Amino acid sequence: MINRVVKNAEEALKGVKDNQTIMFGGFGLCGIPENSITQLIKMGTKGITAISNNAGVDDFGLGLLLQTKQIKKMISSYVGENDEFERQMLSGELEVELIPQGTLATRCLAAAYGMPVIYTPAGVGTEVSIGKEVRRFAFNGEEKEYLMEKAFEADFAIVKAWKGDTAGNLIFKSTARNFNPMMAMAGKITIAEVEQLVPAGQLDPDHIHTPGIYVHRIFQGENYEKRIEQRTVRKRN
Amino acid sequence: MINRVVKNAEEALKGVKDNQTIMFGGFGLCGIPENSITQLIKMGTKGITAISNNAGVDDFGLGLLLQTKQIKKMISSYVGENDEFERQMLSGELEVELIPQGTLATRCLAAAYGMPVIYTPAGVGTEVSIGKEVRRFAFNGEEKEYLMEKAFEADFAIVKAWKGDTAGNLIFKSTARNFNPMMAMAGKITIAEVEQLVPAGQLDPDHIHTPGIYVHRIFQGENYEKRIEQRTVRKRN
Amino acid sequence: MLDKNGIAKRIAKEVKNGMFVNLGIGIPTLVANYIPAGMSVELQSENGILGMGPFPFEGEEDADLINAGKQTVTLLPGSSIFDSAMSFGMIRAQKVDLTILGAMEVSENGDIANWKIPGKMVKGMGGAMDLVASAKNIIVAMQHVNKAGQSKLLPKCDLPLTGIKCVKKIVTELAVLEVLPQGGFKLLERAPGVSVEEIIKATAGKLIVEGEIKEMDL
Amino acid sequence: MLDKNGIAKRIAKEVKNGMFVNLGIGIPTLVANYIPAGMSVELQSENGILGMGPFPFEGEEDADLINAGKQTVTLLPGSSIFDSAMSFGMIRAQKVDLTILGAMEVSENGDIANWKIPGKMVKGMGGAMDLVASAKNIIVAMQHVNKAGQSKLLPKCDLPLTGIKCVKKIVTELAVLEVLPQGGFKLLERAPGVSVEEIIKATAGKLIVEGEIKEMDL
Repeated sequence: MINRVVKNAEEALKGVKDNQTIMFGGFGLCGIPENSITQLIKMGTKGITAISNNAGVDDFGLGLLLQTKQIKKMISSYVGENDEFERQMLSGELEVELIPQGTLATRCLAAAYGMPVIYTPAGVGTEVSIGKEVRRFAFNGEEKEYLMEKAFEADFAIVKAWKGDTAGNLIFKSTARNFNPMMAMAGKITIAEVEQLVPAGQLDPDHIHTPGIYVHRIFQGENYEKRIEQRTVRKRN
Repeated sequence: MINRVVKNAEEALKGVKDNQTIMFGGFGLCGIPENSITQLIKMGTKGITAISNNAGVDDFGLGLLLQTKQIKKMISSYVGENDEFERQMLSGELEVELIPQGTLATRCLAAAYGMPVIYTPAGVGTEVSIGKEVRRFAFNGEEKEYLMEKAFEADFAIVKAWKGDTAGNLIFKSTARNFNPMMAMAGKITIAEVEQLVPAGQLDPDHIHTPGIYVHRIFQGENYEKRIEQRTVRKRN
Repeated sequence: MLDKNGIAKRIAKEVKNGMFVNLGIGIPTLVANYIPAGMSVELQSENGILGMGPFPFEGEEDADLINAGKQTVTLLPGSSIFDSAMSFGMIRAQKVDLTILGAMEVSENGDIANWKIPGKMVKGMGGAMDLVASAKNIIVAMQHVNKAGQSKLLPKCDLPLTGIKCVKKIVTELAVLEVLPQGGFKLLERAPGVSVEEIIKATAGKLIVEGEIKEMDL
Repeated sequence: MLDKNGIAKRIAKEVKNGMFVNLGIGIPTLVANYIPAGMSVELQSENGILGMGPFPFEGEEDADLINAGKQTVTLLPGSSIFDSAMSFGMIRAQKVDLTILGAMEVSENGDIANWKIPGKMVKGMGGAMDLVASAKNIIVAMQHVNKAGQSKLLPKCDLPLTGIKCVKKIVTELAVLEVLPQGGFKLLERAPGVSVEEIIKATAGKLIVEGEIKEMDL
């Protein structure tokens, strides 16, 4: 077993420098690496290019790194729910690249699986296709156009899992999985924070979502808030 | 919940016709759909193009379908351990297309994920590259050549899982997983046989390897032999 | 004329037994309320759920279990969870039978615009571009005219496109229309109390009216 | 001169703490026996294992748990199981640090041939082409000469290739050699009791001998 454990967020984020590209796992506020975001604020790392499906809300998630103006560029599919984001974007302080959600996921997968490019039909005939190779392929009896999209290259991937073991193996809970597994596999250096860190051997090898080979540093996170963005309920009758 | 259960192998394999392409899950004799292979022999389906990493052994696995001469073509990465295979191949009765194991896996993944082609470096500069598009890409600071490989198109995928539920969700056990999940996702019609079929709701949604949306027919298999190809052991001391 | 729930109720009739369905935000979400109880249908949420259930009972919300609209939800028996790569993989591979989503504009050749208004804050396309580019069956739920009274069924979309030649059917407060493969909105049904003339007036794109147009059966 | 176990023992010295290693069939498999007990190394088996352990005790074989050579194996604490797409994904993405495999021929520019002999039954390349095309560090374990007494270290491979310009190091019964980026086999070490002259005689490709060549320290 190769031990991947580091003490805490501080140790985990050592070596993160200004002007690097960082992937952040999570969908909305679900499954985001809360401890690492807090640590990045402490470190004051500037000029971050953040690959993340969303940009958090004003006072939580990546929104916190927007408030401190540590993010130079966001590569996301959907960035609503954030006034400070809107202000920085409209003023030109923040660069924003909007890409389809499936393209975002698949560009992570491409990096994870060593595929330099992938083809997707998402965005054909729209402004997303500008400057990209368009190519016709026949597949399952249908011929149509696809865009060539490149694998992401990220200096770091920071993900949040439910359980992890000392070998770096990760298990995600429910929809907190989302982008986390692909980003974990796609980072040049991958940092995982987990709610429960257990000794190697305690996780069923068949249940592991992300093998430890992809996870360079793992630590037990603390004080998870796990804020709910839209609390929707029904009444008991 | 959409119920995917069929009574048995006979019902599951209805509609399989001569001269179709069928994916068979398994690696060696590990995780192969034993019941379905037996049923194909009963049905006498001819002219099968089989996509399978291996070809079984003389008297087990796909080797049984070779003995009955039901297979017209094998698309595999490794086909040793089978005398009848060798005889048919050398006599020209059997067509064989050998492709790299990772290419086989990734062409399944491509079909599963709606990607008409993928690029892999496997086979560049070898006879595998003949007739294929070769293209240079830079990825992670290294520029090299890749081959374009097409997504498989298979009329049926037949896989074997450990547990499955009535909604068609599948869980594989240990290395019997191998090609089964990707093939399950890649078939136009996917048939899964399982050692244990349980009611929907009994499998943890986080543990499911293959969601039921990919599995059109599922049945409880019987009399699994699960033969070991190379029994290697060590002595207790 | 239909209200939002009426549109959802009419669209629910397009949902058939055994379908896997992806519902967009807004009116499409309401469609789930009108799927007959006995029908076997599974909802896909593109953040990684198959077999999505209703909102949780008060006090049972789980921050780790949300839908693509970031709302707390539940899982039904037989559900499964997967990552975003698999989610959009199954969308691209057309495993999802029916996609229902909202739109700002639809053109008579089936183009759709629903993500960006130039000059306004752009929030992003989320999964919409993936869905419309791949889904084999796309139904749009929307108002027939915008707040300024202009038709949203156009010869050509003015707004930046989300996808091209993809919309198969449109249900509005006034009508059900099919987008013909050769182009044009074919009027299929009128909403209760709405005349063909009103629909003609509210439709800027090529409208095809053939024979008697029945009123919707809701 | 080394026997098979000697070659494996020498190669084991190339395995460093913290490495993920893929071992091919034959001599490479034996390398696992010589990795020092205290060293943190994980073995990858391309059918879908990380953290592969030794053969099971008699009676504990599990038909569902085999390695890429189809042998029954065990799992060590911290191991994980994955499908073949992920397995070759991690190989292509160069997450596996070291690949050790056998060969029929290696050329002085690092080409390798190890899967096909024209005229003989061809069993297939298995995962070898994927491994050699992607791995960042490839060590070949093989005999220096074939059964006919001909050198297997050639100016150019005669047999159909498995991969090009990929082999970094070769360990044979006679020597350890590095394949230089500009081409050529650089002699690094002699096997015990083997002279440089014997190695020169057994090497058909360009051999670079610089300075004193030390005997292996096993």
